[in-house]
Amino acid sequence: MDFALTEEQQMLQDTVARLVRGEYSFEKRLGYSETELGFSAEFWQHLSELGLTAVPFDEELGGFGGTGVEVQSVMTELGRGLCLEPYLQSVILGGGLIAHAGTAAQQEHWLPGVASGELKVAVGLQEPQSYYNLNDVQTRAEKTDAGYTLSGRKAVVIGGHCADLLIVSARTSGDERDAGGLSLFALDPATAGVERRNYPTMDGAKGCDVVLNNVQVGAEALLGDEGQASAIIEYQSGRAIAALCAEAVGVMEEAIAMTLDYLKARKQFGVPIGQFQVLQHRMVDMSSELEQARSMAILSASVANNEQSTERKRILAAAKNVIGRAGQFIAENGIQSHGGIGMTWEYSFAHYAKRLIMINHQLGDDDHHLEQFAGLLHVEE
Amino acid sequence: MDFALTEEQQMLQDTVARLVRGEYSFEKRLGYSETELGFSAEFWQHLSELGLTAVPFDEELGGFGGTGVEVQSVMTELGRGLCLEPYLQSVILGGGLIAHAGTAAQQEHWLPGVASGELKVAVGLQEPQSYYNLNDVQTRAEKTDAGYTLSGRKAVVIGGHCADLLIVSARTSGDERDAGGLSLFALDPATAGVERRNYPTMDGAKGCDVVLNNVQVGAEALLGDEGQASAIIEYQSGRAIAALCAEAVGVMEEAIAMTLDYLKARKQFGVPIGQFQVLQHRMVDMSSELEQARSMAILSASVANNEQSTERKRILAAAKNVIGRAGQFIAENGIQSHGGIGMTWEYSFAHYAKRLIMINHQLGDDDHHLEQFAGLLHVEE
Amino acid sequence: MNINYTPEELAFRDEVRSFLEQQLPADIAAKVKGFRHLSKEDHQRWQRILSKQGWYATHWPSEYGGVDWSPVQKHIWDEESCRYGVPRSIPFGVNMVAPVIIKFGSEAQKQHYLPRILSGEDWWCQGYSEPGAGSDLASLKTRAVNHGDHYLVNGQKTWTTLGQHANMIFCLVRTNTEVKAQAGISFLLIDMDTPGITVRPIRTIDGGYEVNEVFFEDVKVPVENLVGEEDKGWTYAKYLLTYERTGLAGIGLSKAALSHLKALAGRVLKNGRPLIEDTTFSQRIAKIEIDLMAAGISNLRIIAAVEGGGMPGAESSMLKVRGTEIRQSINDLARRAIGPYALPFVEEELELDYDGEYLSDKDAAPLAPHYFNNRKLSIFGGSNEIQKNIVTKMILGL
Amino acid sequence: MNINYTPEELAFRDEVRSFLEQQLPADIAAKVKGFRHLSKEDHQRWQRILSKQGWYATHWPSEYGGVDWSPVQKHIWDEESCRYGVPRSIPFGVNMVAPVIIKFGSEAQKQHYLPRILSGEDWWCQGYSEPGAGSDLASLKTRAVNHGDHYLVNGQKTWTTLGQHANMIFCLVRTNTEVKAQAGISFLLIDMDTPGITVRPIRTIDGGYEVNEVFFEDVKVPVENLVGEEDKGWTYAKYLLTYERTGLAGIGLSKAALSHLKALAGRVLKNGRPLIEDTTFSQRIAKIEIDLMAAGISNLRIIAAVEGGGMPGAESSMLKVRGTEIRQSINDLARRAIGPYALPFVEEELELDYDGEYLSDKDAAPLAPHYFNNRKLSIFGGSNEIQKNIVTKMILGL
Repeated sequence: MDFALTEEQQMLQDTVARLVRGEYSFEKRLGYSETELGFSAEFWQHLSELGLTAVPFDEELGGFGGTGVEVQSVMTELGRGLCLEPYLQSVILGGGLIAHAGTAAQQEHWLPGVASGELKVAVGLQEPQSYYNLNDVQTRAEKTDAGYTLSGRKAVVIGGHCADLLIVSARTSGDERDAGGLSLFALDPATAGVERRNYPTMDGAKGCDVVLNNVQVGAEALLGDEGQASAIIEYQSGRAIAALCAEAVGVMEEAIAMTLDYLKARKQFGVPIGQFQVLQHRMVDMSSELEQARSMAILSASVANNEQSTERKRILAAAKNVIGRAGQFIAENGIQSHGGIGMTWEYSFAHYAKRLIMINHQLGDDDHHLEQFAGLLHVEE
Repeated sequence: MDFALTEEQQMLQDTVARLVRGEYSFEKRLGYSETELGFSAEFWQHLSELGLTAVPFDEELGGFGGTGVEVQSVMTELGRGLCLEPYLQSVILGGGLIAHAGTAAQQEHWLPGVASGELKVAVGLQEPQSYYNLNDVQTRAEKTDAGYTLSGRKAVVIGGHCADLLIVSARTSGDERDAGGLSLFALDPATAGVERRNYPTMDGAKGCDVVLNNVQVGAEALLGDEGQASAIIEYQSGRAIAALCAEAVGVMEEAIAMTLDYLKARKQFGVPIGQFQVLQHRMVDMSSELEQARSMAILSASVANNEQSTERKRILAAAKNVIGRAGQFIAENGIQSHGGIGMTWEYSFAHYAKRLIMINHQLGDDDHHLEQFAGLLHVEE
Repeated sequence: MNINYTPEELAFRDEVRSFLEQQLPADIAAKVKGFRHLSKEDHQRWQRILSKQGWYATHWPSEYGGVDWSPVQKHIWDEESCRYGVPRSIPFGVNMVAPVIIKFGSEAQKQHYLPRILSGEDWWCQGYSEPGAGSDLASLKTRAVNHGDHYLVNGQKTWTTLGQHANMIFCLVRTNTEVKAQAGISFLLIDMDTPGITVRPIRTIDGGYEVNEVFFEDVKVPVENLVGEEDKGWTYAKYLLTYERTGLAGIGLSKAALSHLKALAGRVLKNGRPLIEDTTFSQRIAKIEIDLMAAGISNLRIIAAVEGGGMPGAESSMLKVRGTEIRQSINDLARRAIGPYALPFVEEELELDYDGEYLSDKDAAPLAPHYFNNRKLSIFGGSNEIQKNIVTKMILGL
Repeated sequence: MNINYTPEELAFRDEVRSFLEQQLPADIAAKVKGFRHLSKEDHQRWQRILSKQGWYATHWPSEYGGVDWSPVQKHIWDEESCRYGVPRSIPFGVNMVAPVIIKFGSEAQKQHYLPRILSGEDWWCQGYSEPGAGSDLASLKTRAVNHGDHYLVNGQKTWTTLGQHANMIFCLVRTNTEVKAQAGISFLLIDMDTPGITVRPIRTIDGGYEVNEVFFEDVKVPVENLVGEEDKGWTYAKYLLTYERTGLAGIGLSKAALSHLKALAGRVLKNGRPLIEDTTFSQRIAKIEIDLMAAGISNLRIIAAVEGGGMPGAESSMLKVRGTEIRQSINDLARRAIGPYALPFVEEELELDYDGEYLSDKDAAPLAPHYFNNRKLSIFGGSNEIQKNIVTKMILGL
């Protein structure tokens, strides 16, 4: 039993940390967020040059062969800087789906680009009616002679506004919420019939809803076996959850450090507000939430790449639940401890708070994962 | 709109308050609790002599014609003294069921005794498997030539150990959890086949489980129309809930006053512990819970005797939910504020805490009533 | 004890309802109910309607054009306003500076300012808070030096709500540095067009602009703009703070927000069924609705006590804390209700005159911004921690 | 990073498991798992088994008969003990006074007391707290006056856990009133049979007897029973308090309690279905199980840090708070799970040798008493408020 990073893992994390510290000041981030791209192309390229976009991929694909722990190291530091680049969407989730479901040819075609950061993937698994149930898919893929015709709408595709490749789930058979009958398709967003409605997000990133109007794709667009995508989606979303938990811990650590500094520096009625016992104990409660979140980020990273099992499902649901609750607790109490200043756009805390709340809206909120976990309770008995 | 008591109501409350203060010191209560009867026969008689046991009954029955508000006044003061007498069980619930469901003859037969306190009624509506669903009844009443044969088991009948009359629910038709098919029977506990397993309760009172082994009762034991008892039980339990809420408020007020005194008197590290901001704010939170509870006790008292309606059901479910949560909050945080002393038998606070927790186990806990309320949500829309 | 309204009160409620049904512009009500931004013009339009009805100045004596409502009537007005979607009143003129002028101002100030407030000619804002002094008002640093016929004001105010719309500001300024903190403060009325004043909007967490910084650089303020006596401003400020203590809990607003939430949860689907039928979510709603029901009665109890001549005490501060927590919880649930659609920040849909296709539910766009914006409820107007300190003093006396 | 046990650690776990499977008396385990009272004899019987195995003194150097386990091994022992239902160790002798004697005691004291602790001949209790001084130990008033060959002790101790079984007590007493609070305290070992000592059991909220008051009236204690130097007792007491800081969170006990709860909720019916299938209740369980999962990893992280030579810091106090809250929540749910049957206080069913018919579920009777009794978890051993104060100092440095 050993919770320390290996020397190599520590070096990796230090590399990302240095990069973020150097290039991702809060002011710069506000600027990146306001560009059309919505992030820093330069920073993305630096991540690529240092091999960081290749971390989770196999070595034969130019990758680093990184496990959940390496991904955790990268994501935590990206979280610390509130980085806007599509690491989670493209590298973890997009790359993960291709590596998991793709044929050898598909992998060779796309993965080197994903690993090098040149090909940005966005993933559309949600729909307007799906809430957080990724099996709730109305988008249909009808078989044609040449391939498939896709029709439907994918909701809140983060990074979709600038993606070079879209991966979407669609129903090739089955009823609306059946696990069976789901398939994955990879397509060029420039394909005729693909419409994107772009928007910024509450936490400073960008995304889109994707409308598919009789989109014709070839048979080579099918990713994985027809109708078998549900388990793959669940597995890869699980990897993404672990990564998101790691990001969240980075965000929380910064938010807590900022609040601590504020309590020491800010005076009211002649004393630092950190002298007030109620604020002290609240700070302890926030730190304790962070400890819980850290533990679950570690645990989820350690099972992220394991074979699917009830235990892996339980841990990932638990982790996302803890992260969601801890994130909201830290965001809300951090604002409260800061007072008005914590609610201004120009002070970074507000943006950390927003990211924490929004993480709870990605890949299922705390209620959703509590339900998932509760549904697996009897298995333990 | 006027929340003040009328002069008459205030006099009533003062009368009970004086009686409790005079005869129900904490030390005496410990003594009453340890007797076989489990309460003070003398105090019960004094309640009767002052007409207090007659409060909710019609004037023609020797009653006072009191509404929910008068009952509230009595119950709050009884709560303040942690009084052990069967006022809720016999006067409110037992008397209420007879007055509601009984024929004129039955009413004349029993109610004067209930109103004078001479006839102590206990009510058995729960069963071992019923949790808090009073329609979940397995006890069967089979029709015979002479009346009915009752078989089954009624659970946690508070006051049943010393009752002169038992009222129980039994199924004359229908499946286990059907609302239809429930009937009420009033019987002498000395009837052949009635077995009682007596016990003290956590909060110092006494009760029993009642086993009915082929108990033969006459047709006159049937209270109300055969198979129609469910609505009556629900209505009268609602009145009892309002009364229980009023009692709980009395308990909470004492618990909070005691905690306040303790915070002022008790010193640690050289200052009264009430100087610690965390304990101060906790005290405020406890007081705020009490305010919520008070409001719901008032509201539930004001609808207790109204005609049944969705709004009455909503209010009573809401009230019991608030009381349950507030009671637990005040009990647990009161103990915590007291430290070890709050956990000793010889100091009264522990007994107030126990009563508050146990009130949540009577007539449905906060979860049960939250479910009930949530089930009525759409009606509002 | 009677928790129902009297026939007279019911008649008043009918009058309020029929006024609102007839006079409240539908576009304004829709914005209010959907948590969308109101323009300055929206506020002014509505104020003119209210003034015409004689119902604008609900806290003034009738001799100055106010309306003489009882606490219960005020409460009925408040409840119905929230239910129908009346814009929140901008209190700085009508409910804050006006009562101070009425109580402590000169005859000339009364005659000049009060009619302009009633007519909407002046839009007031408040210059109390300063950077580095949030709830600790007495430590303020903005200086006003008496030069005989004018004060020269230098300093900075912050958190000035809707200062971007205002042409007048009332300020607490330090006129004496020799005495202890609270004793050297004066209460000044300042024209925002005076040279040397700069207003800088503060963008808030939700992306909106609602509060401002106001900078004063050698601003000349005529001495007749002093209210009452020099160095006595703290007394007037305290009067203002205790002037109106009911209604802070926002019970009516929470009821409106809860209705909105329930309607929303009836439209959003989860596993093909309305979210409001989901056990977890419906219980979350139920818990808040129950808390609100209790808080509503607590509110009525306070109002009845005030109606009976009492002063609201600790209960009022406790209710402020409870009420803001409830409203924040409702905002939280509304944001949760839209699931993944909490992420998109669709600024154009925040405006009611948006006539494009909605990205998702028609009410979705403002929900996440509104949630973030309303974190202020437990901070501004005396933070919940300060409220609890106040209650502590009252009930513990320590 | 590797969150799994090493092969050596797994082998040790197997050894522990096979020992417990073979040696732990089934009647004792059943009492522990069902939260039933253990008799003095139960404790002593189990202690003899442990001593024979050489696993009784897990915190002593091996030269005194202790077992030299690593932090991870101790953790494994703790986890497995809880899982199998090992009685909680009564720490006053083996884990509290013994380390102090080993570190600060005389050679004679070591030779006399340590073997008697190992063999179970002596049952120790603790004389620290006094009425009016809970978490504020330094204000203690029990006096010990040095009369050359003996001290004369007068005063009162309280909260003395299982003092009714003890024949020895270690006490903090005031030997010097001239110096400031902490400087005049000494550490005495006192035979409970000495004339002048009276033990009065304190009945607790759950109806049980677990703690006592101990009165000292002119009790003569030989000077050789002083540990270390006179007036230096505070140093030894502090050493003892910091001696063992892992395991306080009771993670293993919570896991056992959670298993017990889930089994119970699988038997109790609600609307004809097992309670564990009820949405509301299963989510209540799930939330606690999740919190416990996270706290369990936090515990392992602290243990790994200690194994690596580190000292547990703020994390340890935070985990103590979290761990006790979790356990109290589980106790709360167990009490809730039995619904109306939380009311009956069926004292006879608290004893395992009860052979009558159970009133309801076989495990029901102890649940409400256990819930009330465990409110102590957040009070004793440094209340959760004190723990948070400690953490504040560490992380805020204010």
